[in-house]
Amino acid sequence: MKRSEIAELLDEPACEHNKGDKSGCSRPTPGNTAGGCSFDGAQISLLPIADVAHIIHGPIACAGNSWNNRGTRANGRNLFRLGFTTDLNEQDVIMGRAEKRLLHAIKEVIERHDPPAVFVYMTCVPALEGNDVDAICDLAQQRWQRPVIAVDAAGFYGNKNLGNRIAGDVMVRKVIGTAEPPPKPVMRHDPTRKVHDIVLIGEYNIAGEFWHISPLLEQLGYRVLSCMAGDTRFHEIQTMHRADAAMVVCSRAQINVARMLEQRWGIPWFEGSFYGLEDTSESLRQFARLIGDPKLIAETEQLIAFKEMETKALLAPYRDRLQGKRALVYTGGVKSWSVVAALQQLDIEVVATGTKKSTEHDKARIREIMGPDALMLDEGGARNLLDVAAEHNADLMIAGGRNMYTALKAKMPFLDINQEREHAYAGYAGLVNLAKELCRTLESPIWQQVRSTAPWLEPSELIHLSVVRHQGRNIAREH
Amino acid sequence: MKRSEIAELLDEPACEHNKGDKSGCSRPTPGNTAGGCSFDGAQISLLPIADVAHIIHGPIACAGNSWNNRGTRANGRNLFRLGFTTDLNEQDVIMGRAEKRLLHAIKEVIERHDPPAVFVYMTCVPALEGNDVDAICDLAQQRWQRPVIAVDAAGFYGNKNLGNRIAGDVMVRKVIGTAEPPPKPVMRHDPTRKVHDIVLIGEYNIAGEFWHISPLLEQLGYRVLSCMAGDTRFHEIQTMHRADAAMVVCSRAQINVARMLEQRWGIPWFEGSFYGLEDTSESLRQFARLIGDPKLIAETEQLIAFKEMETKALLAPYRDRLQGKRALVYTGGVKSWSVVAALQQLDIEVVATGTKKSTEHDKARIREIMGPDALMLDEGGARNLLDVAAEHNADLMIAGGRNMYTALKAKMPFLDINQEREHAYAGYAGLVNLAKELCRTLESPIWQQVRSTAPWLEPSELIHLSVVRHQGRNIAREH
Amino acid sequence: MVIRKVNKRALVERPLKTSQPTGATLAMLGLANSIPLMHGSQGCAAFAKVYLIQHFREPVPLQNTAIDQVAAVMGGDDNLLSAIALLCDKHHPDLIAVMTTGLTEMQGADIERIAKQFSQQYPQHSTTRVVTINTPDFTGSMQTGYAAAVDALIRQTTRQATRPTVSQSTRAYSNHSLQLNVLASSALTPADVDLLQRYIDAFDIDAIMVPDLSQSLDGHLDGDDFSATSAGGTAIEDIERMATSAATIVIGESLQATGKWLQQHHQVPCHFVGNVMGLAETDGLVQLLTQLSGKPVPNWINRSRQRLQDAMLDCHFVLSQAAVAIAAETDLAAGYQTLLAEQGMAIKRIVTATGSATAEHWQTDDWVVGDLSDIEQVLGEVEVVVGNSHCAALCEPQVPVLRAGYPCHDKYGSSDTLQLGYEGSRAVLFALANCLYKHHHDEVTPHYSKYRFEAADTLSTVARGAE
Amino acid sequence: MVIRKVNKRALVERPLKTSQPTGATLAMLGLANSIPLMHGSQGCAAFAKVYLIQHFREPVPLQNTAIDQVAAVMGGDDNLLSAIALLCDKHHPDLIAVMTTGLTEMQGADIERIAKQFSQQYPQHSTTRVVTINTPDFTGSMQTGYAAAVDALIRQTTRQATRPTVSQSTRAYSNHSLQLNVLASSALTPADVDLLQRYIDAFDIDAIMVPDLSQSLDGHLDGDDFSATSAGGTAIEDIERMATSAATIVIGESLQATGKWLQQHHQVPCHFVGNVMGLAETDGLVQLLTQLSGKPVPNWINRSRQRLQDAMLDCHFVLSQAAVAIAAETDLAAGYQTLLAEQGMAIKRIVTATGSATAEHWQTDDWVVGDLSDIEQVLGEVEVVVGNSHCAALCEPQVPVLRAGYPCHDKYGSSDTLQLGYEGSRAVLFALANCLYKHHHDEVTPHYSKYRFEAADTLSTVARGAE
Repeated sequence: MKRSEIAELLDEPACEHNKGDKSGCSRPTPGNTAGGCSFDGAQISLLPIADVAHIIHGPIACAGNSWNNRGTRANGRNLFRLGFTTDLNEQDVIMGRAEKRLLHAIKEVIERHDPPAVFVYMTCVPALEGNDVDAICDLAQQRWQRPVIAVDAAGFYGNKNLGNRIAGDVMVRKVIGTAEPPPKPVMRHDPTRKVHDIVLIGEYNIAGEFWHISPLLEQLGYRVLSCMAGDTRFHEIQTMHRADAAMVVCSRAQINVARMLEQRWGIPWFEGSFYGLEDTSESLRQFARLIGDPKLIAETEQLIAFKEMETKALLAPYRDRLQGKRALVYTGGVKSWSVVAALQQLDIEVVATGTKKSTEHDKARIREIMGPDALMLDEGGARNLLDVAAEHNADLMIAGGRNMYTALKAKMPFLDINQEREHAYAGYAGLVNLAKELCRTLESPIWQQVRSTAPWLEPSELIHLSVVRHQGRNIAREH
Repeated sequence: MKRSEIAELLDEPACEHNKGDKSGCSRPTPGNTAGGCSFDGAQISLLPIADVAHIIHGPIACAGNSWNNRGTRANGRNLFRLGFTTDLNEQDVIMGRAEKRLLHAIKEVIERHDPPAVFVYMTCVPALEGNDVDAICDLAQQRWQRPVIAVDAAGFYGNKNLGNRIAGDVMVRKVIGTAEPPPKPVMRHDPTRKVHDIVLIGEYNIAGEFWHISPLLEQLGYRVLSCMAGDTRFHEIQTMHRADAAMVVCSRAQINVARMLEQRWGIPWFEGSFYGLEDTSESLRQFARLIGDPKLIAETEQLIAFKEMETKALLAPYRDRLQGKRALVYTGGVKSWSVVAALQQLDIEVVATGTKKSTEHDKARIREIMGPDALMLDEGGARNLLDVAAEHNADLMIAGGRNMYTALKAKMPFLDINQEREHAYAGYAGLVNLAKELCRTLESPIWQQVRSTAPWLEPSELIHLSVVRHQGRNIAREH
Repeated sequence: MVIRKVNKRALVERPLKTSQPTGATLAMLGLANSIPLMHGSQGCAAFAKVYLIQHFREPVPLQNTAIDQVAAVMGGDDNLLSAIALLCDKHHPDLIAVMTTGLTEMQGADIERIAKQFSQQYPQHSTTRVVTINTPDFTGSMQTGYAAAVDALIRQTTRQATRPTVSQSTRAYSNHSLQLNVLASSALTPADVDLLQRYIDAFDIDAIMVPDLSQSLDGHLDGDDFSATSAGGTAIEDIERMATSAATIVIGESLQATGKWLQQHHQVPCHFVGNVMGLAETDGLVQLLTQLSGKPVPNWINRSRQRLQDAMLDCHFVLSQAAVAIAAETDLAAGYQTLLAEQGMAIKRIVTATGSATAEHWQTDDWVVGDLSDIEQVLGEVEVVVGNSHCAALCEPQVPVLRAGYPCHDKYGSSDTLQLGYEGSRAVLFALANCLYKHHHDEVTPHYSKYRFEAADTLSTVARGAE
Repeated sequence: MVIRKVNKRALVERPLKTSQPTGATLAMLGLANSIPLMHGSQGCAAFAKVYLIQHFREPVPLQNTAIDQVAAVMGGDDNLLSAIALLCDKHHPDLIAVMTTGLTEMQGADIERIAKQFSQQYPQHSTTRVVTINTPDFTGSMQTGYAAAVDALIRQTTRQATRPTVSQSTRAYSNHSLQLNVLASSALTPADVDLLQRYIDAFDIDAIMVPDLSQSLDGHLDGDDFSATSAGGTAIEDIERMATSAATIVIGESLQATGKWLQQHHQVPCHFVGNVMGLAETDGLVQLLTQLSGKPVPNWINRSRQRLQDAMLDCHFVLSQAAVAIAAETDLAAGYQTLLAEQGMAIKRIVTATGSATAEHWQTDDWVVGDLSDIEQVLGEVEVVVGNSHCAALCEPQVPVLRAGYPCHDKYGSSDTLQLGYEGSRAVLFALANCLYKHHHDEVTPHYSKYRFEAADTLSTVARGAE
C-alpha cells in the first residue's frame, strides 16, 4: 500500500480524532509501546467471516503466534479457525518465490476447502519485498472463479486501528454490493409487514455476546443482513449495501465503513453500544428511529420496557453486593464511557477511566456521566494504572486482557472487558453476566490470602500455633 | 441355612469332585487361605441379572467393598450396579432391628426403582443372629406383589463354589418355571422352521465376551431364553425350563442347575467351553446334536468351517509371533484344559496348568492335550507359582487377577483370564483377542527395563556415560 | 454452622462407606514387615484385598482366619491362634495386626486374650509383635478402622519413655536434633506422605510417621520377586520410642484421640494441624515445624507458598462461586472443604460416610451422612464433584468428578495423587479448574435468526472471475 | 531408520510452528532481571507476548522497537538505539536481549553494530549487558529461536576462564565442590527445570542452568506489585563464569552446538544426555551426575527409579502397542518418542516444525516436517495424540490429546507439567494411560439378539404374591 493511501485512511473524515486534540495515530515509542499492528487490526476485523479462507501471507510469526486465539464465535462452518498461511521461508524470501508460493497456496486452499471466497493478508516481509499481492489475487480470482481479495495491511503501516480501517475499506470497495439479498420476507409476528434490513459494523460476537442481541432484533422484525464481523459469512457481507439502517458498535475503528455505506448507498447510521441497560435500549430506539416505522417504534418501546424491568429485577441482588465498590476502568473509545454507565447501573463507583483512544465527544460523555471532575487516564502502563488504583482506593481494575496480570500480580481483582474474554456482557442479559462476574472476582476470599505474608516472615508479633480457626486447637493447651 | 442343607448342596451328584480323589470343599487353612466366600459366589452368579434389585443384607463390608467392581456387561437397565445394602449398624445388630430394616429396605427399593423382582442376600452377621430372611421375603412378596427372593449364602457357609451352587439352587426352586416364554417365532433365515430354544449356565459375559457368541447363535436360529447369568433379565431366567437344550459353560459350579433342569423338565445338557477354536466349534456342534435338527447340524458345520478358516487366517501373524513361548497357566476347572487347548492353537507351549478345582475328568483331558507328563499344580500360592515358572523357564503367567501382581512384581508378563479382566476371549473373535493381548504383554519392551538395576548399582563393570544408543554420544570423546 | 442431615433410609444405595477392617488393613500396610490378619470368613479378607489391590494396583498381603460353618458356631479362637502361628512360622513378620470383622465381633471373640495366649504358647515367636484391633463391620467406616488400627498399634506398642531406643527404621535418621511423632490420616495418599516427609526433612527433624504408606503403597518395584509382608513402612521399633518424642503432630481429626492419648499417658505435647490442605493450614504446619525445630523455613517452601498463591489467582476466575459437591470420608472431606472454601467455591453439599465432631464448622450449604444417592440429588446444581470412582460412575459424563478417596480403580497412579501442602493444594486447584474448563459450555446459546439467508438465496451481481 | 517426509504444500494449515523471536523471548525470560527487546513492528511483539501470556498465565515483559512505515523504509537503527536507551533509563535491567524479526532481517539490520554503538554512546548504562540475537521469522521455529538466544547469550557473555568470578546468582550456592553448566532445552517446562535442579542439588553440584524458567515462569507471586523485567532466572554473572565449569550437560539436541562451542573455545567437556525422558535417559543423567560429582546417588532418586519401573508395569497393559501420534518441536518430540517407545507404544507418526539430525533414529513409523493437518491424516489410526492446544482443538473429542509443548492455553498449570526424569516419565505414563482408559470403549459391541423377548411377552404362571 502506498504511503499516500495510508495517509488517506488515517484522515478519516468521520473520525473525531482528526478534529480534536488527540492523535490516536501518532508514531509509537520504541521500547515503550504495546498493542497490535495494522495486520492484527485487519485480521481481527475480518477473520470472523467464518466461511472465508483467510490466508496470512508472510513468515510464520504472523499466523503461528496468533491463529485461533480469540473469543469470537460463529454458527456453522468455522473455516477461519484453521490458521492458513504461506509460512514464507528463507528460500521464498531470498529467491523471490513468495508470490508463486502464494498463488499455490490459494489453489490448495480452494481445492481442499472450497470456500466461497479467499482473503489474502499482506504482512511486513512480502510488503517490504514488494510482492504484488493484488495482481496474484486477481489472477487467482480469474483462474478459480471466486473472489480472492487482498487485504494490504502490513504490520509496519501503523497500529491496529489503521488495520481495522483498511479492512473496512477493502470490504466496501471489493465485497459489499456484489450480491443482492433475497427479497424481504414478511415479519413472523406481523405478516402485514415486511422485515427491516439492518447491518452492524464492528461487532465481533466475542464470547457469543451478539447472541444476546440477535433474538431481540429478530423479535422486532429486523433481518440482520450482516454483522461485520461476528458470526457472519461472505455472502452476508456482500449484501450489506441493502440495509435500511446501520449501526457502528462501540468502536470508531470502522466508522469509515458506515460513512461509505451512507455515501454510496444512502444508508443512515448511528454509533451505539450494547453495554449497559440504557445504551442497549438507546441502540434499539435508534434503529427504530432511523427506520421510522411507527409500529416498530411502539414495539421497540414495549420490548425495552419489559426487558428493562426484567433486567432490573435480576440485577437487584447483585447491586446490593456491588454497591459502593470502586473500579478503575481502562479501555478505549466508546467503551470508556459506555462501560462506565453500565457500571453505574450496578452502583459501582468508577474512580477513573481510560481515554487513550477517546475523542472530545467521548470525553464530554464521560464528564456527563461521571461528573465534571472525572479522572481520565490518557496513558496506560502498568505502573501508572497501579498507582492511580492505589491512590483512589480502587477495589478492582476493568481493562483488556493485556492488563490482566498487571492487576493480578498486584493482587487486585480484575475483569477482562476486551476481546480475549470468555464472558458475554452485551445486551440486557450481558449486564446481568457482568454483575455476576464482578461479584465472582470481588467477593472471592482469595484476595486476603494472596496478599498475606507467611507467618514466619511477619516481623511483628508472635504467631500462635493454631492455624485454622475451628480446627487448629493446640490440644496441649487445652489440658 | 441349615447345616444339612449345606451338606446336601456340597454333595452334588453331577459334580465329579464327589467321585474323585479331591475335595474342592475341604476346610480352608486359617492364615493361608485366599478366595471368596459363599456370599461372594452367590453374588457373582446372580448379580448379572441386570433388572433385579439385589439387596445385600448385612453390615457394610459385604456390599461396600465389592459393589460394581466386576467385568460383567449387560444391555439395557443396569440396576445391578447400584450396590443396594441394608448396611446394618451396631444398633440394628444389638437391638435386633435387622429384620425390620430389611423389610423397609425392600419397600424403598421397590418404591424407588420398581424392579421386576428383588433378591435378598444373606450374609454372616444376620445369619449368625438368626434373621429369618425367608419370612421377611415372603411377607414383602405378598405385600408388594412381586417376587422377593432370599439367597441364603452367608460367607461362613463355605467357599465361592458353594455360593455358586446355592444361587443356582435358588433359581431352580424359586424362579425358573414361573413364566412361559412367548411362542417360538420362525427363524429369520429359514421361515419354514421355528427357532430352537436354548439356555446357557455359568456364562457371565465378562468384558462382553458372550456377545462374541450370541450373534453366531442368532445366525443358526437359536433363541437364547436366558444366559445365566450375563446380560440377562429376571423374566428370561423365569423361562429357562422351556429350553430344548442347555449348556454348562466352563465351570461346574452350577452343574446342579443343569441336573435339575434335566430332572424336572427333561432338558438335555452338556458341558462345554467357548475358549479356543475347537471348543467353540465343539460347543456349537453339541447344541445341534442335542437338538437333532438335521438342517441345523448342516448349517452348524457350514458356519464352523467358515469361522475356523477365517479365524485361522486372522491368527496366522500372531502365531508367528507367539510360537515357542512358554506359559504357566493357573486357573480352575474346565479352564485348566480349555485355555491350554486355546494356547496350543496359538503355538504356545504350556509348561504347567493349575488343577486345584479340577476333577479326574479334567485331569484326563489335560493329559490328553499336554501329554502324559503334564505338570499339574494342585496348589497355588505366589511363591510356588513363581518357583514353577522359574524352573520351567516360563515366559508368562496366565491366571486370575489375584495373581496379577504375583507375576508383575516378579517382572513377569501376565495375562488375566478371570472375571475382573477387561478383554473378551470367548469364541472365534475372542481367540484372536487372546492372541493380540498375549503379544501385547509378551512383546512389550518394558520387561528388560523393569528388570534392570540402576547402572550405579551394578557391581561389575564401569558403565559408559553414554546412555541412549543413538543420542548418548559423549561429545567430549568425539574431539 | 452446618446442620447435619442423616440419610435415614433403611436402604443404602451406591454406598460411600467401606468396612473398618479394610481401613485397618490399609493402615497396617504402612508398617514395616507387617501382616494384617483379618479375623473372619475368607470372604471378608478377599473383598478387602481386591478392593485395595484395585485401588493401588499393588499386591496386598492380607491374611484371614477362615471362619467357616464350624468355627462360626463353635468360636474362632483356634483359627486365630493357628493363623498367627502359621504366619510366624512361614514369614517371620515384625508385626501381625489382628483385626476383627462383623462375624467375629458377633461371636464375641476376645482377640486380646488370644494374643496373650499366643505369646505364652509360642515364646519362639516373640520377635513378632501381635497387635489386636477391634474393627466390627457394623460400626464406622474405612477411616474409623484405619484410626482404630493406628490407635491400637500405638497404645499397645509404645514404651514408657525411660530412655530413647535406637531407631532401626527403614528411613535412615542420623544427627537429627528433634524427634517428632506424625500421625497421618487415611486421607493422605502415599504421595501426600512423601511430601509431608520432605517438609519435615527440611527442618532436620526425625519424624516417626504412623503409618507411612509412602514406603509400601507408593508403587515401586524392588529386587525381590515376592513378599508375604508389607513392602515397607515405619519400623515397629520406631513406634516403641514414640513416647520419647518432643511432640506429636496429628493430621486428620480421626487420629486426634490417639494424639491426646500420647499426651496424657506419655506427656508428649500434641498439635493438631487439620488436614494440611490450603494455604492457611499449610502455613500452620510450616510455622509449627519451624517453631518446634528452631530451624528457618527453607527457600523452596517459601517458593511453594508463592506458587500456591499464584495458582489461587489464576484459578479464581473459574473456581470462584463454582458449585461443587464433595463425597468423601470426613478427614478427606474436611481437607477439601477447607481448600475449596478458601478458593471461594460454593460447596453445595458434602456427603460423608460417618459423623465428625468438627463438621459443624464446615463451609458448606449442607452436610449429609449418607451414601452416593445423596450426591445424585444435587447433581443438577453442581459443576464439579470431588469423589471416588463409584461417584464418577454416577456423575460422569454429566458432571466431571475429580477423583479423591477410595476406591479409585478407574485411573492409574492413585497413589501419586498429591493433595497436601502448598504443592498438593496447587495441584488440586489446577485439576479442578481444568475439570471445569474442559466441561465449560459457552455462556450464550448460539442464535440463528429465522430471517438469516443462505448464499444460494442471494443473487451475485458480479460476474465471477471475469470482471 | 525413519524416512523423513516434508510437507511440501505451499499452504500451511493449522501451523505447528511458531516464530523464532518468540522462542528467543522465552529463553531470555529465564535470565535474571532481563528484558527481551524485539526489533520489529509493534505487532511482532504483541503477538509473541499474547502467545506466551496465554500459555503461562504470567506477565511477559517483552518490548519492541516499533518499526513503522518510516523506519521500515529508512531503517530501524535509531529505533533500536533509542529503545535500548529508554529501557536502561527506566528499568535498569541486567540484560537486554535484542532479537530481530523477519522485517528487520529483511532490512539487513546490523544489530551487533548498534549494540556496540550503544555501549559507546551510553557509558552510563554499562551495567546493562546487551546481547544480540538473529532470529528471522522466515527460518526455524520457536525452538531454534530459543537455541539461538541461548547460544548468543553464552558466546557473547562467557568470559575467558582466567579466574572464577564470584557468583551472585539468585540461587544461593555455597560450599559446593563442583560447578557445572546445564543447557536446558525449550522442551523443558518450569517444573522440569525444578526437578532437574533437585537432581543436581542431590549431588551437591553448583549448576549454572541456562536458562532457568523455574525462577521466572513457574507461576509464583512475590511481594512486588509490578516488574518491568523478568521475574527471576540465571544471573548474568553466572553466565560469565561458565568457562570455569567442570563440564557442560546439554539437554536437547537444539543446544548441542552451544555445548560444543563451550568445549572448543573454553575446554569445558560437554555431555549430551538426550532429553532425560524415560528410564534409560534418566539413568544416563544420574550416572553422569554421580560420576562427575563423585557423590553417591541418594535414596530418593533410587526410589523414584523403582517407582517409574512399577508404573511401566502397571501401564503396559494399556499402553503396549497402543497407537499414538506426536506433534511437537524436535527436542520435545525426541523426548516423548524415547519414553513412549520404551513403553512399547506404536508411534504412528511424528510431526515436527523443523528438521533434526538425530530424528533418523526415532522409533516411529513415519516422521513429517509439517503442520497439524499432517496429524489430521492419521487421526483415524491412533488412540491418543501428544500435542498442543491447537492439536487438541483438531483431535478432541474424537481422540484424546495429552497436552505438551506450546501453546497450551486451554488448561491451567502448564508450567507445572512434569515430563523430565523418573518422576516426569511416570507422570506422563499415568496421564497417557488415563487418557486411553477414559476413552476406552468396550472391546465387544453389545449384541441384542433379534429373538430376545421382553417381560411383557411372557406369561407369568405364578399368581404373584398370593401364591
